[in-house]
Amino acid sequence: MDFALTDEQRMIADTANAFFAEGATSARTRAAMDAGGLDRELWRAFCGELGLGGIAVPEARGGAGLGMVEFALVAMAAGERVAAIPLLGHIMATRAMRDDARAPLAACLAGDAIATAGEADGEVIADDSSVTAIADFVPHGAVADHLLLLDGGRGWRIALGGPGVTVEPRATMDATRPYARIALDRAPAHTIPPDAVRQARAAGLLCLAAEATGGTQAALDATVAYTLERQQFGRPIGSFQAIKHRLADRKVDLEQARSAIYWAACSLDEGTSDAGTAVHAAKAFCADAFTRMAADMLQLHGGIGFTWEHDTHLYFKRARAIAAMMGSSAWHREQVAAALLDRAA
Amino acid sequence: MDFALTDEQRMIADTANAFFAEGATSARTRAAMDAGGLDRELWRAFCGELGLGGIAVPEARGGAGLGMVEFALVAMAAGERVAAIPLLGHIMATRAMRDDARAPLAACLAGDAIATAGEADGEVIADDSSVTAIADFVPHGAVADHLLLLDGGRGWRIALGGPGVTVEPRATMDATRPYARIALDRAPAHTIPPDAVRQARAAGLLCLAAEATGGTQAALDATVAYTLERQQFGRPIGSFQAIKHRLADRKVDLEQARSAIYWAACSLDEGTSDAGTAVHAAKAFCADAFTRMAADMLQLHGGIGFTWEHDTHLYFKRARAIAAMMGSSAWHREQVAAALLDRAA
Amino acid sequence: MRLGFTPDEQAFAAECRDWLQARMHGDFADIRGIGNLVAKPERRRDWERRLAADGWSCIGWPRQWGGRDATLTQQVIFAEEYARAGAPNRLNHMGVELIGPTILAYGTPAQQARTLPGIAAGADIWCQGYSEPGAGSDLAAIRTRARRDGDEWVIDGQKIWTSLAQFADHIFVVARTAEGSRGRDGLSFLLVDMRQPGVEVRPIRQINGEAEFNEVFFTDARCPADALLGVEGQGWEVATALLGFERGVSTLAQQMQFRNELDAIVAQARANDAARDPLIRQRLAESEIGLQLMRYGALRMLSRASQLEESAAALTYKIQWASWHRSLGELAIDVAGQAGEILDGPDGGYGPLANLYLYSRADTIYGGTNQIQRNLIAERALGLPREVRGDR
Amino acid sequence: MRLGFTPDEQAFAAECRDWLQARMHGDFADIRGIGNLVAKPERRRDWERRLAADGWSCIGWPRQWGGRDATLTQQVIFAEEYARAGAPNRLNHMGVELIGPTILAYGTPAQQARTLPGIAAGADIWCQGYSEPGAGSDLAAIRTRARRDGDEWVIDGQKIWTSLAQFADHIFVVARTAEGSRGRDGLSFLLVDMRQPGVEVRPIRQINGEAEFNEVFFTDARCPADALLGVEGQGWEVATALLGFERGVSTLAQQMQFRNELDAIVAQARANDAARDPLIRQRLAESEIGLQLMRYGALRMLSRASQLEESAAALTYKIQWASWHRSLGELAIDVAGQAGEILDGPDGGYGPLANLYLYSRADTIYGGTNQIQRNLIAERALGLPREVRGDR
Repeated sequence: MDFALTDEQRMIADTANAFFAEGATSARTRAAMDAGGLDRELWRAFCGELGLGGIAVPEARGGAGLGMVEFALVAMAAGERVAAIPLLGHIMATRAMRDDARAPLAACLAGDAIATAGEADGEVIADDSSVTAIADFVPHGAVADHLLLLDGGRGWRIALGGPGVTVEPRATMDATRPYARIALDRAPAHTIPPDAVRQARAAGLLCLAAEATGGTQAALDATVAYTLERQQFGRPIGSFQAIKHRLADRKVDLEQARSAIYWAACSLDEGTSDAGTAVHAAKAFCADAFTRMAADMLQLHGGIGFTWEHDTHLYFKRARAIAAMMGSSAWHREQVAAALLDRAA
Repeated sequence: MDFALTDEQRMIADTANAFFAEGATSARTRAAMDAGGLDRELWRAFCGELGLGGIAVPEARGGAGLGMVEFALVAMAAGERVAAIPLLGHIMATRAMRDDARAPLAACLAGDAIATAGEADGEVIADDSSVTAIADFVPHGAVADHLLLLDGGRGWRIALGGPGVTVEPRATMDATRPYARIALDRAPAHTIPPDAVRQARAAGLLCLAAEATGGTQAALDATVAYTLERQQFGRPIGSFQAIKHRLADRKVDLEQARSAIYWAACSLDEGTSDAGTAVHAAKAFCADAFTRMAADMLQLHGGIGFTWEHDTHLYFKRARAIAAMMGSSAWHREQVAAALLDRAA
Repeated sequence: MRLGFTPDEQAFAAECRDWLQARMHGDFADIRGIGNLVAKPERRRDWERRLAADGWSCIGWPRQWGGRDATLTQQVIFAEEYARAGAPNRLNHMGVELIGPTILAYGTPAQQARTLPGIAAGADIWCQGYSEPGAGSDLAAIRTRARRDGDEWVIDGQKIWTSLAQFADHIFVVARTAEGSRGRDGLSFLLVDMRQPGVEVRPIRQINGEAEFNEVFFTDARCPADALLGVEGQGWEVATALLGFERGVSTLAQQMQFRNELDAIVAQARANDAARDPLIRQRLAESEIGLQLMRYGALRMLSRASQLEESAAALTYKIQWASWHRSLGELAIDVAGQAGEILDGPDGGYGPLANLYLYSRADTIYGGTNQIQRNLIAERALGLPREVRGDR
Repeated sequence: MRLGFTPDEQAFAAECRDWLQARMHGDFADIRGIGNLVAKPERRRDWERRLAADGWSCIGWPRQWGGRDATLTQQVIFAEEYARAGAPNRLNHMGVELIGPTILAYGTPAQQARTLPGIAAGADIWCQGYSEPGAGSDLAAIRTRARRDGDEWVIDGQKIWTSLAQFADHIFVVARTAEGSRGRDGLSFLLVDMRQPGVEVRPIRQINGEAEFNEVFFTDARCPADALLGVEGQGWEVATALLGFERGVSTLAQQMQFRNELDAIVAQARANDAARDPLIRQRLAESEIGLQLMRYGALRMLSRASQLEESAAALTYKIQWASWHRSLGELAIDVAGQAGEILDGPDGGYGPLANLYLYSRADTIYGGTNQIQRNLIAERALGLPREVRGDR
């Protein structure tokens, strides 16, 4: 047992942080928000120059051969900058493609093709080679080339350029990750085995939790800096105890969120029996912590944080989106409760 | 519409406050805690000299002919001092006895007999003249002479001195209102009509909510006084913003609790259609507000509030007891939700 | 203490209801239920004038100035019927509810004659020039200056967070008239015409993409010498008195808007089965209870404003409604789920529930943040020590 | 970053488990699962001695002083197996986990030889003399004095909230040795024998009716001159260093106690059907998640205590566990319902769930209130301005 990051893990985190700090600027993100929510140049650099597109994919399949801990560090870095990249769908889809020799994995890892994932809403009709379904809220669905469609324990890979596919872009509150409604009408589909479906979903939940934790860090940093600078009643507002205590509580949240990420990521990598609970816990806790922090960021910035020009709303809306995606916090807690209460007394 | 207290109502409140401030001292309450939770002398004075035992009973039945608003003012005053009196069972039972000519109302109003009320736990077997049941948590059950037994919409009046009655006193966390377990085995019983049952339960819930509101007031006053006096780091702790803001939130709670009491009491007196919702709302809100205030009282008093000698625990335990009696806050909110959601769209 | 209405009051309620329902299902049906504050401003000006024409513009004002001398209960009844009918937010809330009563209290007969008829007639829309950049909730930090130039005041400075300034004809401005003064001293309260070259309005785009709030720049803006309300240097007192009217009967109208919002959430919850979720049900109940307690709290404030106990209710009201409304926004978006995040509202904007979620975040900030409110409550209602200023 | 144990570590775990289970189902079965800190003190002294006899008293200490030089992971394993077996709270927690390591760090060889064997052997029980009446969490406000008298220090003053003082043989005392000194200056750290006429212990009856805490009065109490740990005037530093050991491996043992408490609540919820209430289920899940996050937070702290990021985890740990435990107490009584309020525990005292409810209220007070913790986090981890003292 050694629950500290290795030197290599720290290096990966540093590299990713530097990459997004330089590349995912507010100006570029806002430009991407007007262009389908995708900063394609940033994404290509992430996959290509940085080589992080395949961080958690085995070397034999063209990846870096690392694990979920390393991926989580990268996702936290992306979340810190609210980067407009299709990381969520990418990790889910590529996770599902790992053991699928015919999957377009190389193009996805290189950033040449964009993969995404979405849950089916309503009834799904599938046979060996095609699927009929609707997915209402597919992240980055309008710019994606491949879709991993999930329905409970079942999954399919679908080429979005193929027949029987209708993609309807949807203007979305979090414009850094807009949804699309994808309707499939006997679209050609490749079936994904249940274990890969499970792993894809776990990776997606971890991605959201890690993005949330990165977002919490960035929002806390920005708010601390603002409260030190902003004067009211002749003092920096950060000297008022009510504000100090509020931010202290968010720091306590943040430290717990980090523990949640490491627990979930390690459990997935090591395949422990509580990995499912760990992932549910991480999604619920980290999404809630980010929601609280983003709300405090808005409140403590006062009027300026309520303007479109300030970046506060990017974090506020991202927090909302994460909280609602792939199951609410209450739903994930219910899964934890079920595991706890069903455990032999 | 005039939602201010009348001069007469203010006078009743002042009288009750003065009575309990003088009579329900910490020393007397603590003595009562070792004597079945009953300060019989105080109760006799309340009923007799003050004549408040029949405040909400019609003059024709020997009462003062006032209503639930006036009763709530008195219950708030009793709650402020955590008085060890059987007010809860009394108001429920006497409410149910109003239209029952054979009931021992006069003795109860005079304070010579003590009436209480309790919910049946488990199955109730009843015929025209007797009842078999168990009531697990009857407030002041061990010192009571008459029991109003409730089971859903049904109710019975039982003389506890009669045959088929077993009363087992129970040491209770809130020793100012200890429970008894009362087992009835074909005990002679007088049936109470459903409307009287409903009114008795509403009066009981209002009593608890009003006691909670009085308790909130007293706990807030005591805590404000303590934080002004107690020095830490060379300042009164009440000058620290975190403490100021915490107590401000409790003041906001308190004002809302008062509104809840007046709403519920007026609605009962005027028989409005939302009276049921008002009573559920008052119980849930006021119990929760008191729970928060009592917790803060303990926290902000520091170590001293954690000692048996200090009165903090009397409020803390009373708050707990009120929260658990006659349905949890969540249960009462669920009733409000049901009324809201079942309302025609 | 009595909740019920007398037969006379019931008759008045019927009169209000009949008139409002007829309009909202007749010639003004196109603006029924509009919650959005910046939509259809011209139609809302029409509506202000129509209210005035039929005597409903400012029923609490004296008859002399176009009101009806309505009793408190009548005002309560009208406010509630108004919102119940889905009549739109008053474009001239600031005029009718805030500056009008303040001019009645502090204005000279000449000032009253000059300003009140335009407000009563629904012709003159007013806005509020209090907040400044950098000053936030700290009125004493105001830097906008006004200097005397012959028969006029000349105003230079900047206001911010000025709600609906883009539609307003007049603005009331707190400015520093005593050169070199600090804090609360040396401020005066001026009534200024917006339609002049020295006044420039720049909308502030908000997180929901719309612009209710504005910056207002004053560059050699002018008003007559006798547009100063009260006496020179009395600005703090007048400004504070005006804020007191915010807790008037209009709070009940606001609450009925809240009721309409809660009803919309309930309807959504029924439609998408969120109403079957026990956790959502708890929160719906909390919202319902909170709204009722606001109502009865407001009735306590209004019924006997002078009683000590009631003034505490007044002091706690801002944080109560602001926090309640912010929570309602959170409930709205949770009930809506991911569908609530799709921009499918009119003109491609947010739908009403998402807009409520975003917009309600401002409530705990403007008009004194929750933090400021807690200070006030702790110091004024509980007698706890004042916060230390850094600059004293 | 790795969670799993090596085969060697697994073997060690088995050794711990076997020994502990044998004792807890054998000659010490009568104190298995005792959560109450004041029950059966004599048997718990026996237990301390038995741990020592078999080499389990202080496995993290050096072999030279009766320990096993256990690795961090071994300590983690033992702590968790200890609590899992239902072994009782250590009566000598203060000796083994706090003063022992402090004496190892600051003690002279002679002091170490005089004190450590008694602790390691389970013979000498220690308690902590920090808090004073009126000083609360403010260590700098200490007023207990110690003056030099020949070869001895003579101590006068009063300590309060001294946990388990009624069972202790020794107390470590922070006292003012420089006359007229203020604040952190002029304090020294003394090792004092409780068994002398100048030391009087008065139990404090708590809201749950029991008395874990005490007042300790010093009236001409004495200790040898060389019972001063560190150097004269270094008391603040030594006292603070000792508090650092509170975040050691013993946190994991505490967490396993918490796990036992949560298990008891789960069992109660299953028994009375509270487990079917969706709201209770949410809170049970929150408790479970919070406990797991404490565990992994502690492992982060312990695995690389020197890393910057980890020190923030250490700074936030007290408020985290204290608030978690207080919430657990609230959940316990809510799950128990009214039945939980009946005093049906052993000796007519509170049952375990009610006791947890009451007792856990102290957690957010002692050892630095939540308010103090938030100040520390804001100032040290976030760099926000320090609170203004009133007396400077």
